Amino acid sequence: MIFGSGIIRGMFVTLKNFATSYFRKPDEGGLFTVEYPEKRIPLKERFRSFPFLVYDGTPENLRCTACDICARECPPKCIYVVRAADQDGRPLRRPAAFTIDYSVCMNCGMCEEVCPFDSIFMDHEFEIASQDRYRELVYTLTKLLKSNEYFNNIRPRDAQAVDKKRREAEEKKKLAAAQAAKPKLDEPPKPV
Amino acid sequence: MNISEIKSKIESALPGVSVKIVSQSLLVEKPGNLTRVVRYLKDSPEFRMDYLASVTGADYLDYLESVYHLYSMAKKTGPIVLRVRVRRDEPKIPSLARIYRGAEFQEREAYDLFGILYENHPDLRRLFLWEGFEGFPLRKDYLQEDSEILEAEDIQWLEEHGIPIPEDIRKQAHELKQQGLRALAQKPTKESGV
Amino acid sequence: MEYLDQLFVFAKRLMLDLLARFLPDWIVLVASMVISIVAILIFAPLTMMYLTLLERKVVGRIQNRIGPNRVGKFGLLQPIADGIKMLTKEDIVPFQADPVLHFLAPVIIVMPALLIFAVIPFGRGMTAVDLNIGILYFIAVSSISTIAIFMASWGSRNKFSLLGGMRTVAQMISYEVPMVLSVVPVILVAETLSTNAIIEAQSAGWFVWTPWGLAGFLIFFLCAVAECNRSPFDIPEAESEIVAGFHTEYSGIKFALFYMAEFISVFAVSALAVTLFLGGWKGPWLPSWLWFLLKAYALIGVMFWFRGTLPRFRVDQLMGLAWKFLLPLALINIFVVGFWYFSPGLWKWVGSLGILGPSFWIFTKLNRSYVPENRVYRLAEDENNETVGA
Amino acid sequence: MDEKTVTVQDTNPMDTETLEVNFGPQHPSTHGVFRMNIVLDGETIVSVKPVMGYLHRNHEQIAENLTYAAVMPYTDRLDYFNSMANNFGYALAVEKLARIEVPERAQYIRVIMAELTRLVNHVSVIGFLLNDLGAFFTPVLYAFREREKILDIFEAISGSRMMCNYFRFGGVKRDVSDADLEQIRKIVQKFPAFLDEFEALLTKNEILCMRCQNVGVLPPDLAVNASITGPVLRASGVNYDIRKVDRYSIYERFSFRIPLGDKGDVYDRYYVRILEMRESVKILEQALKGIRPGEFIHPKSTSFLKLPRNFKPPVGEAYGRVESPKGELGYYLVSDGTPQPWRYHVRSPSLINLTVLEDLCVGHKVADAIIILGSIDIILGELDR
Repeated sequence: MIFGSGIIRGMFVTLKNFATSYFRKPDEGGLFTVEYPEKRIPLKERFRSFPFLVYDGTPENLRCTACDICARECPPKCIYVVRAADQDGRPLRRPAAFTIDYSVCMNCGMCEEVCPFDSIFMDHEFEIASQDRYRELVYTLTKLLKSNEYFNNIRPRDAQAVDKKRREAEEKKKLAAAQAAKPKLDEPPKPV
Repeated sequence: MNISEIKSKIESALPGVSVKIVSQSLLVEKPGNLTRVVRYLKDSPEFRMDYLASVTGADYLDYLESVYHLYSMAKKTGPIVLRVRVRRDEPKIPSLARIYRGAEFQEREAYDLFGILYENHPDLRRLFLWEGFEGFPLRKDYLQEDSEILEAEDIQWLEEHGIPIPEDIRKQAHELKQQGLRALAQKPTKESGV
Repeated sequence: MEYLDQLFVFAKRLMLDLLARFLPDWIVLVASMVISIVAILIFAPLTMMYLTLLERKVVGRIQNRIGPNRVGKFGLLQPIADGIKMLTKEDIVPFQADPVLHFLAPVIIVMPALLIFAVIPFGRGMTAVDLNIGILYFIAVSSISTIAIFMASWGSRNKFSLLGGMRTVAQMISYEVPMVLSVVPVILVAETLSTNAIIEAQSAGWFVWTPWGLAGFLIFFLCAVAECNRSPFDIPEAESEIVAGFHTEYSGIKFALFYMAEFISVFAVSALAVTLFLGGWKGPWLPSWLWFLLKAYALIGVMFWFRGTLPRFRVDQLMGLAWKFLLPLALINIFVVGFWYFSPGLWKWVGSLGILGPSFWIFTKLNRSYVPENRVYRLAEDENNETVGA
Repeated sequence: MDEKTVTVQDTNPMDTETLEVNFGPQHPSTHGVFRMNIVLDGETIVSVKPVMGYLHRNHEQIAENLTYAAVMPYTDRLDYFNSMANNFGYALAVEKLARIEVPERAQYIRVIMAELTRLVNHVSVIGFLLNDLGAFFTPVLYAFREREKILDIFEAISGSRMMCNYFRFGGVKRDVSDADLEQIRKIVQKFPAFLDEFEALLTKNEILCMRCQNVGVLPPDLAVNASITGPVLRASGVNYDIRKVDRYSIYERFSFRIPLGDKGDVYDRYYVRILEMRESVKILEQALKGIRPGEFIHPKSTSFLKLPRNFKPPVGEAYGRVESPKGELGYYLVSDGTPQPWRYHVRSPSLINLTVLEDLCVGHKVADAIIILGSIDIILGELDR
């Protein structure tokens, strides 16, 4: 083996890559740069960035019941939930405030996993950079709420599964309610 | 080889050493005997435990513990788990760094975070935290500083650099300093160990 | 054709003719110098600016990237943007640094790089100063940059800089020796030290097509790469080891000057290699200056190609390569050229190759640490072991 | 001056001093915020003292204040180059602690993910090593070209490119679709060709050989004694791979071999990694052939997913270890029967492999210290924790 042959062989590898970068496809030795702001790689459906809250129809009709489970299970503790109350101070099944500090959030998706009401999901929006860490990155309820249609749009498979589950649960509930309501009228009360 | 056989082998080979079985591991009753046990396990042809996989501490409120996981690379067996318990106020355990080089950083780490003093360690300094750090953060009674309350020194520093501090925060820090405390918040302690 | 070839020469003559109508002779003489100097002062930084872009583009393509393409079409305005950035950046002088040395070093380092341009024959009749000791001048001037680099490293008061400076001095002085010796065969054959005359001597054929020319060219080119601190000989500014070597503590325009000096000397040494071995501006069909630039840029392209491919030498290996490998080869090459000069016909070829080939082989054998060892790797399975060589 | 006044002492050897240089915490090739306190005699190293802790987050204390499930995303942040391997080790330890079974498909998915991670790690480590050697980013970018493809797969499967958070106790978070498996098959098929190209660029390169061979030789007995694991250990010729020794998960079903080095120098560490990638490709091929439809998580474990606070492993302790690309990654867990671990310890290979740094570096040049560090392959997230 002549001294220097390894170097020359290596130089041909780079020369080949130099040449192929002009005409090959990205996965065959061509350019693999995606010029980001103009071109984008399509996001994968399961891609998760930051959590958001889903509402059905109108923003008042939100699914969250302020059960606080996501806030408790959040590993970096970036979710703050305050339960709403009526005039008498009795707690309502909706949040008065729901705040997520996106600057603390670590995109793990635990909140989505533990939510029992299919309310919180991971978004696809990742371009949230801003100048002010406190004012811009602390997301309040109004900024977090997004419609179910949006959810269906970004993650169709997951959203449809959730919708189906919710519909079934709804129907079951109706059926149960109907059955529970029926006997009172028709059947005579059982002897005690 | 199950754990009780290992125990009886150690005890018969090393007179005066007593070990106890604690949840599939061997508790060396006297910390001073640790090096003898380890040397035996390393050198005896039956065990050939030449690889010290892990050294770590643990705090069980009543005592501190040092746990060793020994494997044999030569015979591909293991692990034998050794543990040593010491009093919290006098946590002295003989170092294994002279027997296994691999213990060097791990013992420094355990010293750093638990305050276990490994005797005869070649270079027992803090590993991750800086020299002069107060306390041992992985002990269960370690009091965490509350990041929301500024210390008096911090305030002084900030003001020297021209950063205005609200009056109430300055007062709060000052009061804490008067009481001889740093800015501290009580961390909830757990009730029981293993 | 003739007109295109002599475009710049005619332009200068036209200007001088105009001046001569109104002004005395000595002013015309001065004006002649000024025109050449201005041309060089415009050409050199412009070359440097676009060489940076070219390098980033070439290395980018080698790495399957696009390279800079945001400022202007194909990134053509990138060097200007970089220049503005460099000019507007804060100039930082380290605490307790030697301010005089720290300030002077970048100024001094640009000067030899620019001075070299005086003897480069850009085309037929396009040498700024046709010195009869052109080559000697080149070697003398280019070695000045060592001093500037050492000033920078010493003046910075930084340990990384100091290490870089020590490496530079060692490297530059070592590589000067085989570089000069590799030029000697050319001088012997051409019987002159003037750059123009050397090109004229290559009318029959470029020196690189002879055995001694090829060997000399390779030695000269490797040494030239080392003189410019380019990869794989870039140990004075080895980023992964000593951060940025001698210019660790430089920012803004001073840093830009170091950068400029590096790229200008890249062009200068390539131009000299072209002059000495590749027939200078000689070539068919195209204008002479275009030929010259094409050849020079091809060599610069090879330097970028090196940069995109090769890891760096270690400091002792680098020195070893100069003293134990290139230097003896260059000495033997001088002997070979004598043999070539005095032997007839085919004997030239057989004899030269017969000396150069075995001596190359012997020197690789003597430098055993440079030859890769063969390794045998076991692939252990539970039952049987298999071996593979690498 | 009169000649007689010149004294004999002037011809004595030069009075030189050693130079103490801090490499890091901000340095291009310390792979993060790691500091080497190097004492130099000229260019030769006299002593090296590693200083660490700049990225210390007290991971163990964070974990001891969280539920078992909530630690999983934090393990991603240990060795952020191979989060899947970290997940694997932690899941294994908890499963050992709580005696959870893992269904077959989940085991296959885990092995596939772990081996893909190994490819990602080794290929980039070689790239970084070459960067330390002074190659101007070319090997790194070729490596990243391949790494991107695998990260795309990770993103499609787990939702994130690097912080995967994919493993769950008793399985994995989500099933892998057939399309994803097909994509993995494609990558695995093309990977050997890439390795060939990579080797053509590097393996026989004289400069690389000059720089790497016989530099930082780690003798096998020292390697074992200093608890070195992973490719660094195997490059010294010690046959110890936890995939073979513990046969955890379903590694006993695959036939693969363990490459062992010749001398234990930087070059062997480089080449052992290349050979290991080739073996990983073999495992992947077999796993992709063997994977069958089925459950991706044990039905019993699904209840913990929704209510992590109900997951209370029985009182006891467990030490789970995997062959992470860096070496033995062990998790030591002590449960007190509450939803939070009483003691959680990570045995990080990056930290322990550094024990021998000084032994390897002393007597070599500065440039060698950099490549020795690069060949040990440390990740600061795991080293400092």
